[in-house]
Amino acid sequence: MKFGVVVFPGSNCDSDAYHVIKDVIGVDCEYVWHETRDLSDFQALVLPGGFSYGDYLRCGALARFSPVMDSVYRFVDEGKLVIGICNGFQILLEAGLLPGAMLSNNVLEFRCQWVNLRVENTKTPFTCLYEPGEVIRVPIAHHEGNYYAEPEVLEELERTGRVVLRYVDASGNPTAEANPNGAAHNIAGIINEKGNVFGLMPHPERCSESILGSRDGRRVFLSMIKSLETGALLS
Amino acid sequence: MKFKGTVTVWLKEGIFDPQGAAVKGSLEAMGFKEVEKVRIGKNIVISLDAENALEAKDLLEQMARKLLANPVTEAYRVHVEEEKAGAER
Amino acid sequence: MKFKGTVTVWLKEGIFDPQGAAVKGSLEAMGFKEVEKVRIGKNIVISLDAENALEAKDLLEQMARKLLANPVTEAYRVHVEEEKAGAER
Amino acid sequence: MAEISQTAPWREMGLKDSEYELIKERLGREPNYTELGMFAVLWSEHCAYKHSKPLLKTLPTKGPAVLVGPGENAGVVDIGDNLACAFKIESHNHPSAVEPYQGAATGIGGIVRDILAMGARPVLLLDSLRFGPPEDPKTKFLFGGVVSGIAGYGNCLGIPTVGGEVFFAKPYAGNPLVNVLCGGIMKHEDLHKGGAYGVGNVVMVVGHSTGRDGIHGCTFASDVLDDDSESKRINVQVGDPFMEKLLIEACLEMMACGAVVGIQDMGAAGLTSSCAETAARAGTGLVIDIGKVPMREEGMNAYEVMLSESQERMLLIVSADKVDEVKRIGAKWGLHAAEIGRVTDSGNLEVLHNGVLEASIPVSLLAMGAPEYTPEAREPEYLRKTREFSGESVRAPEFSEMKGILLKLLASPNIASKEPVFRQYDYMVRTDTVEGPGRGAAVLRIKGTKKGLVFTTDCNGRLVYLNPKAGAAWAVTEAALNVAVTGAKPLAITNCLNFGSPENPEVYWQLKEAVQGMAEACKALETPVTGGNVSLYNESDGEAIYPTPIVGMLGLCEDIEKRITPGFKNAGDLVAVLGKVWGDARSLSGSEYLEVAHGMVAGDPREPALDLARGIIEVLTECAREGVLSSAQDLSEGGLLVALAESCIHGEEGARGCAMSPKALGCGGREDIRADAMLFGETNTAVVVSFAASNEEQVAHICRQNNVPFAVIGRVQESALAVDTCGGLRVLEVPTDEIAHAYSHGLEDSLRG
Ligand SMILES: Nc1ncnc2c1ncn2[C@@H]1O[C@H](COP(=O)(O)OP(=O)(O)O)[C@@H](O)[C@H]1O
Ligand SMILES: [Mg+2]
Repeated sequence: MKFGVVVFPGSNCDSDAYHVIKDVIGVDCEYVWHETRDLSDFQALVLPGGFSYGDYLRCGALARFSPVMDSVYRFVDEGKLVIGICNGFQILLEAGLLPGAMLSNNVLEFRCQWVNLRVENTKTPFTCLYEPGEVIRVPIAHHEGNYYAEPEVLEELERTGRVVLRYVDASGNPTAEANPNGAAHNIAGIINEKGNVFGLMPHPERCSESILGSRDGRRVFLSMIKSLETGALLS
Repeated sequence: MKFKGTVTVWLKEGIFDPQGAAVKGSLEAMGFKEVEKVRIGKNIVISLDAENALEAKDLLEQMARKLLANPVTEAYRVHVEEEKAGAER
Repeated sequence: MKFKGTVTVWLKEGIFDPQGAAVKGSLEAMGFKEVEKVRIGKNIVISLDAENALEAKDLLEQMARKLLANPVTEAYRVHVEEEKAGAER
Repeated sequence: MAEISQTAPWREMGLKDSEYELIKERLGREPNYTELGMFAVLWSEHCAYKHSKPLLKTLPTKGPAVLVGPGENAGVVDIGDNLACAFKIESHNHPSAVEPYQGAATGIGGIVRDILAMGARPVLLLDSLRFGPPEDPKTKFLFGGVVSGIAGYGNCLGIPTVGGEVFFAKPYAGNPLVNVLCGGIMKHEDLHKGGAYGVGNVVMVVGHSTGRDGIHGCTFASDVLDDDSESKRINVQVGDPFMEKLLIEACLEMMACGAVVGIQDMGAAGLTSSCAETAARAGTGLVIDIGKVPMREEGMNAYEVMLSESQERMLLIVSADKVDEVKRIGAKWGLHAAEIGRVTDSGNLEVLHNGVLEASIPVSLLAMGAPEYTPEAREPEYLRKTREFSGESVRAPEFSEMKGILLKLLASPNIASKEPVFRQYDYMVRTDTVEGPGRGAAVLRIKGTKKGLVFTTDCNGRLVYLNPKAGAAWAVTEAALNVAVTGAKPLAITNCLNFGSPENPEVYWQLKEAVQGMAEACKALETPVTGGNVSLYNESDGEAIYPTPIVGMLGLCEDIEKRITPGFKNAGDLVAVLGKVWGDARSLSGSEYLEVAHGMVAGDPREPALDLARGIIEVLTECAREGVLSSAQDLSEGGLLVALAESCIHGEEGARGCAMSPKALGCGGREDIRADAMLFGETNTAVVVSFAASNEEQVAHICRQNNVPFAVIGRVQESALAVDTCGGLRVLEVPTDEIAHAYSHGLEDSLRG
């Protein structure tokens, strides 16, 4: 099993994701330069956080036209796993691999802080090792994480269980105060219809070792490994 | 021929524009009570070569659709004029 | 009377626009070889109340000078029109 | 040529007549316009340290761990395991005063390139900021712009901003200070230097294209701010953090492949300084053709190209056989990597423009020939008044007022939580930040080792104003204690000397005294100075800023799992003071309490007891090794009670309170003791620690061995801070929630106010 971490010009959480997968968890992992077109070696891809192309124009908008993205579409069609973290999520939205778009945080500031998240759906290849409704602590760090989608789209996401993570308070309630950026329905992470593309604003790779204050993020990667190993949850 | 295209991009009506709201707040605090609404958009000025204005406009439309505006949240308008030599911008 | 003012703000000539440069690079990579230059500015649309167009324009000039444009790096232009009832923006 | 001496353009460029004469004499002819411009920038205060060099020579710069001291782009310190840390602080005050966002952003860009130039990967940033009073509208504008500029640039680079300072005081109103520190890590063998070695090697420019931005930026930085500064605004450089990120990756790759003989960032004075300095270090010469420099504007002449301060560019000296490799890496990252010249043995910097000679100057004259000045120094007049302060100058508050004073201090923007600032910084990227901003010094793990890097910046300009020598020494000891309370050993410092005009004898006196104080403290604590920066002419409307010699300190934590943190851990733990709390009127000198509660800036701060500071550092490192402490926090602004309050605020659930009495500090029988001075007086040779009662004997023993006074003053409790008098009377009891509220809202409230 091999993970690939895509490196766009301006990616800056690439080495963090690589470190967790390779050094902390111990699964084979390689960087994938954004001009690469052959992804056949990999079973799972990480689109990491950062500022691809400086996040100029709109976050993720320019990265979407990187050569690797053609292959990413095919990779997704083949049912392999793709996780987009922060900027990676923004790229997935711009690329149309997930629905919706990101607006500026309603606080109009970059926000780096810990948040509480409720795991809404554990029947995904990215969250199968969490308990349903479990509240986890994960950091965010972004300026544009205010998720927006048209009402019909939101309704469908909710109805089909595709809202995977939601910002909540310490006791698990999705309150306005617990929403750090104004995201619709307190959405922090969503999955595509097929269930193999996951985008989230929080950074699980920043909380996968106890020395960093929480290991709550590690199970995202472990879930991916488990579902790749067992083939469960993969259509 | 050289053309100067301007693609104006703005948030669709109905989508809250926090930046616009903040600017409105600041303007009010500065004493501009007359302000009713503020919306902030982008103004992308592109100098380009084309056979004629029609072709220029068509190219700009394509750029706007594919890249410059996000169809989920943004609307755009394209304007083209011939580049005046030595124009200020 | 209601007016719709548009303040267009752009980086002064001679000041490097990294955003514009990056967008130009992407447009070229996408095959738009005709593009010579891209500059990205802001487009601030303000609905406001004023006695007449002259007063509206004057107010907008003040807002631009005091808040909307950074005189160090940016230049601006103000445009006013009467608000059409039910206009799209 | 004759017209040069008639129109005297050097004056506008910032050169004195005598300097022009010196240039003419040493050159043996009149310089042409381009050459004159090159002299003007390199002989500016910013580049040549004309007024500070003789003083800087008195700072200690050597130590067993110092691999590279001052003179290169940044200092480098050995941290064991074949690793080294490069670090340096730099100011961007003048640009930030004029355009706060871009000024601060390009400040980050510049210091990051300095670290990169040593061959290190930049891994952390700190920002040390000074503004006018928070309620001043101009402060809001500057503060907002500076903080978002640092965030905008640093976050994009993926380098965490892990700490810093923010201090507000009137003298900074027209002239804010923006000092930024960058640290980087490398293997010993990856160390690079900025020398143009090897005749025949190739000179290359890597990174951004060159435009007309920032021409004469460094002469601007050596000028006093006035209304005219507005018109200098077109000098403003715009940062492109995306380009900088690519530049970092590309340069690291170029260095890794063994192509790079010398490397230097192009900061102030751009091509001129980078060429002159690399050649001067190597004792060689360079010939470059500026027609080969990638340009972003048309029709630029030699003068403009040589003086441009366009950002995100590096000068590389490349072995002739590796040029193609460097070009290939540049292309991979989408960067210009242009061959512009060669290393020669002429000793001259020769500038051609498409083959025509435009300038030819001996590099030693350019880089090292500027005159040095030793201006007149005179003790400032104001000190006569400020030193008159005594116990009689301020009324001692009633016990009933203490709670109000404590809450007011905690909410004071200089003490209150800086979270509204650092939550805008990505301080977690790279996943090494073990202790981030908000809890004292930053602690970063070093992957693959057990070790941690510890960083802090410190300086209280108010204290330096009242006693420059004591205040500067104080900045060093405060930084050292900040590092030591984590259990780490202070290793070395970098510094940025922010002062007014050295041509004012009173300011020069401040500078001289401060450097002396810094030198003495660094010697005593064995923390050599590995580099730094001098920013003079920080004045507005004829008023100088508080003299502000900022200290950036590096410490090393041998075992990161054994680090100590500031919050209380267990109810019932004993709380003790290690060191000396004076409790007398003099300890109120320059204190936050005196300004916040009495509206006074007065007194004569004591020089820190350096032996005692050394002892405390020993005690803390030994306690960390033995694992006997639960928490440690140093005393700084706000004194003992604020330090205790902070340990409560950061305390673990169930251990967020403390009951204390100053009795053990020896209040009985002393005439000079006052309650306000005991609780709020400032000293920097004391820390408060907590530990399990069973460890008391061991902690006391370690203190005795190091001649450090040790006094148990109370116990950790659940959720309130309480103070009893020596006589046992409870005079204060505040729920920690109330304390935390004042502390966390203070900054935003005062900026709103
Ligand atoms: N501008 C800033 N940027 C990042 N962190 C900051 C900034 N200002 C203060 N901090 C953080 O807030 C905490 C308190 O700062 P300060 O009061 O200066 O601490 P200390 O008294 O320990 O020197 C420290 O952890 C510091 O790093
Ligand atoms: Mg401090």
